[in-house]
Amino acid sequence: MESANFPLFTIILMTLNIQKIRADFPILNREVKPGVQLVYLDSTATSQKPLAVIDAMDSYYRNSNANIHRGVHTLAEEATKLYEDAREKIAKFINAPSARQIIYTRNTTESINLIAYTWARANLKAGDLVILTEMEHHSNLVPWHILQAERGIELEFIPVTDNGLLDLDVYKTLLSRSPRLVSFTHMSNVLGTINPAREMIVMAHAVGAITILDAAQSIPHLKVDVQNLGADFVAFSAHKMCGPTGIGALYGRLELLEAMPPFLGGGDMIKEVKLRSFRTNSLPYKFEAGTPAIAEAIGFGAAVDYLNSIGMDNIAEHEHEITEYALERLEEIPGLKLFGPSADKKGGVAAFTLEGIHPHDVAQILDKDGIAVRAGHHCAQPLHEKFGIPATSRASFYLYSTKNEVDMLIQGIYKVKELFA
Amino acid sequence: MESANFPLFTIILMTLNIQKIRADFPILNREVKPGVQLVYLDSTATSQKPLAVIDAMDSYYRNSNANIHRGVHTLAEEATKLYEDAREKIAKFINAPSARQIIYTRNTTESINLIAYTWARANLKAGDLVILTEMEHHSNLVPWHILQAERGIELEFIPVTDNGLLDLDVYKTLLSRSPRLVSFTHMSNVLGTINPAREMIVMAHAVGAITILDAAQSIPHLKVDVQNLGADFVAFSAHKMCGPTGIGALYGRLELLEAMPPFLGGGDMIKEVKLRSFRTNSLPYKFEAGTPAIAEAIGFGAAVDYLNSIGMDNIAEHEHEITEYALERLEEIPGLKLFGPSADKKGGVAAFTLEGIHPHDVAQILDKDGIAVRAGHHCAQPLHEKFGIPATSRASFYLYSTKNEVDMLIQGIYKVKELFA
Amino acid sequence: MDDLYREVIIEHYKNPAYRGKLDPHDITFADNNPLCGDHIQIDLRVGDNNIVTDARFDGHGCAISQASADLLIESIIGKPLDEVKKLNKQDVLDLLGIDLGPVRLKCALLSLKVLKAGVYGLGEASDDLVE
Amino acid sequence: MDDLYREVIIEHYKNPAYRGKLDPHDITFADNNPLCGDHIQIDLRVGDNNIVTDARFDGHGCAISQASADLLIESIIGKPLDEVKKLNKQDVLDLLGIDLGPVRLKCALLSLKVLKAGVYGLGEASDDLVE
Ligand SMILES: Cc1ncc(COP(=O)(O)O)c(C=O)c1O
Ligand SMILES: Cc1ncc(COP(=O)(O)O)c(C=O)c1O
Repeated sequence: MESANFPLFTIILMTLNIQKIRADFPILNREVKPGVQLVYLDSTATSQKPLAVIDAMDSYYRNSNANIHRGVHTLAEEATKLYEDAREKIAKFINAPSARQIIYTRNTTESINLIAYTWARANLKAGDLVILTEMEHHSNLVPWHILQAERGIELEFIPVTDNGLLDLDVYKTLLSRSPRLVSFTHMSNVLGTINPAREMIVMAHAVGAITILDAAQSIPHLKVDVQNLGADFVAFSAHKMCGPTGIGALYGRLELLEAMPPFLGGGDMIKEVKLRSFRTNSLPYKFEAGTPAIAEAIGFGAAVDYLNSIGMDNIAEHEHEITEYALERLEEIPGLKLFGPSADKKGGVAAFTLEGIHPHDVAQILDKDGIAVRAGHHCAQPLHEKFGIPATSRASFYLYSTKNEVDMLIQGIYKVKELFA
Repeated sequence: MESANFPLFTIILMTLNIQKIRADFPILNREVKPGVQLVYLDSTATSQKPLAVIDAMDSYYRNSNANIHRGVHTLAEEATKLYEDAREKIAKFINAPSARQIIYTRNTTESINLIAYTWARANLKAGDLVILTEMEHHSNLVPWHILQAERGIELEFIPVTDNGLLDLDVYKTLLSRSPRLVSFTHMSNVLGTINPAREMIVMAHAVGAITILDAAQSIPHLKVDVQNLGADFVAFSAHKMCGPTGIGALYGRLELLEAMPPFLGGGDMIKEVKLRSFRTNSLPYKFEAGTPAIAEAIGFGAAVDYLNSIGMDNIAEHEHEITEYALERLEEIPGLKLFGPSADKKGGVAAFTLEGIHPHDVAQILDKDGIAVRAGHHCAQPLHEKFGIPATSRASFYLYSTKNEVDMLIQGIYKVKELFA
Repeated sequence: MDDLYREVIIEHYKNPAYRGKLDPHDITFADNNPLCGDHIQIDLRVGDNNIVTDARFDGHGCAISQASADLLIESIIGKPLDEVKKLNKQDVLDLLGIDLGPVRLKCALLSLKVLKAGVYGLGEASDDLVE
Repeated sequence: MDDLYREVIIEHYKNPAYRGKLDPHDITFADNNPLCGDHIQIDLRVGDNNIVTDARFDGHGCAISQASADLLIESIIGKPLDEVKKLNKQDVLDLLGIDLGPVRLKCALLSLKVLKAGVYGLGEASDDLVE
């Protein structure tokens, strides 16, 4: 059952670590109802949070809470330092050349919208082509729908093949039409597909297009090096990578960020305000208006520290092992249809349908055994439409997931089938 | 020294409560450096957080953390309920007719920008008049500067009189020019001035203008009833009212919110997404794109519970008493100039300059005794320019502030004067 | 095994009595649950005295949404429209005989929302209809 | 009482030796600290071999910003521009003889930022100049 790629030694080491890792996440001890332990298989929607992250925010509120940047008193200086140190950590984590290129946002969605409201509105005009893909999350579709309605930009989509990969031949053809922007997900939150981001970005740059990488699902699970990938913009959320809700980030190339008009207007994003005019502040503050999510930024930094302490390569390896096992077991179930490519081309996501049983019912019945999976269109309605289904059930894995949990999932699915038999 | 308005009985009761209240805020026990207790006089920048708020978020992450709305498993249902219950609490707190009229944002700044990007861009054209005031925070200036540059709207400003009040005669004259929008602060974060919001809104409505109330400073400190005030939009931040960073709210009249185009595009704000189009979700979700600040919303709700448990009228009374005392003592200091109206017309803010000593130096030297005041333009540069000064020092008070802390401030200011003598 | 999936619900889901379309019809309305893609269309025939003489639902979705549609249709045939207009959340929950969390509640109430939007002749179905 | 407010700083603040303007000048530059409104203008005269022959600062702000400007001007008179270009954060902190938190650091470094933007002939002063 074990993957041939991992020598026994590694497996043992990893297994030991996972028990230690699980102890870091208080919620994993929770009983969903008396006697029923939580089996959390919904990390793609949002990850659980280790104590280190919870405590960092707790400690901030108990010891250092103050508004930042403008204050000279001790608390304000502490808060400012904590807030900016977190930015440095995040920059390092994705190998950004400088922390000034990390803009704090609420989430991936706001990061992408920020680009749509600034760079895109400053640079795209009617008829300009934007390339997306059929596997995008709504957050990388709707901002462009809005801009299309407002500006008359053109949208084209890289198709998804039956086995859940992007059709790069069509991509090539689309590139010949001189797109201005190519925006795509690094990893699909439904299919799990890990797209060849570097290759796709190189191809886009070759025709002069700007690129946005939706890294909401990749940065939590893989080592992502923005300089190596070459992306112009990268969007991600803390809550999917052991961090708190309410904060995300946008990475951008310096020249682009510097040339962009501001987004939200208000305190902190200004250098000077007169009654009738203002001058924007330097990066990254230019894009951070008003009192930011201070505690959340600090929690974000703590999440990055935590992930680093485990090691992104170890996390990816562990998830790969779990995913391979899960796909193998799921495939054995009669009437179960899996979506997305094989384990070697995807992250820790298993979306499936069960013949004759609605995904909602699957999720609800699994919940009775404490098994948390998600059911629905996972904010990727066009992708589901493509496959001719309204919804899927989705189990997803993270550093704290175990094979035992996969076994419980499998057992639970058999129970569902029985109930509807 | 006590205010004649408060019978002795009340004062004793309140004094007792304050000690109990202070025990609710762990940070107030902090020593800024060994042996030097924190004297936090910077609540106008951000308030401290009671244990109830810190614990609500802590407990969310330890027990119920999940993404909301789309999940059917137990954690997702719990998280959704907690998130929506908080919205109900906030709606009740400001007497909004319905929780659907409370949009979660990051802060007051985003709330105002949301209106600027949606209602204003859908309704204002070149030459349309927007009335602001000279005492606005940058967050109620810069969004309109941006729109002015983009659209050619016209901006006019209600002047501030020497004693820190709005000149309502000029307001009347400006109203005769048929403004489309009047946007103003309920309470100045520098002068402390509480503007006659209800009267000003009635006057604006009489000429058909829409009104935005920047309630960032009023809702934390006074009982605000949005229906009684009649405002079309009301913007505020949790972090200034005992709640967490990273979350604020926008209240709007239902007809307006329903007619407005969406702001950020992505998950949750949609009813349906096709490859090339989308339909918006119903209120309030239409304006909440992507994974929201879930823990923060829950903390926001806990903050409202906490404030209710003390009673907004009690809080306002207490602050009034402290402010009256503080102004009296500050006025005695030679070379100290206070800004803003007398205590009966203002909230708990005392902004001042000391002759020959820069506000930064004042704040820094006070900090050595643990006294946290803010120095700068407090994001109200035009107001400072109006008074011909680059900056002020600002002490501000909240439910946990004491007269003893005022005494320490006064003592500290005398020390500053000595150092520069 | 599970009160949420009482036999009656599974039964109405697997063998609905009122699935289908009516042609001609006097009233028709359809809507989705945006959260999960459940879809319900309801066709009504209305006779003398505004009595619902026949009704059908069509669509797809989870057992809860489809069973509640079948039970709802069953309950309104022969009823005056005025009574149909008064149906609320609790009526549907009583038909189902279960309690539901907020997310699944939307599944259960989709058919009522569609029904009432149709009966009231609204352009769009609103959650207010099923409070 | 307080190392941040060493006597030398208070002294340079109250009685600056180099406050004023130079007319004519070879280089002039001005900027604000957006966080607090501190303002510094620096005028330079540059002679043979690119030596700073005279310099003045003007502006307003806190003791830290004004004292550091006075100390900085004092330190550059007679120096070649090439050396001025190499001045950094630590040089200013050494002049002041104190350690500073991030916010007050901006006050202390404003004059250096203005100086370097002027010497480099830049359109705008950037924080990178004083790293
Ligand atoms: C009157 C006023 N308006 C708006 C704001 C902006 O609030 P925030 O920074 O939370 O967006 C503030 C707070 O600084 C304020 O005092
Ligand atoms: C691929 C992808 N993109 C974008 C998002 C949106 O992230 P958020 O909801 O944090 O804005 C998600 C998460 O749901 C995602 O999986």
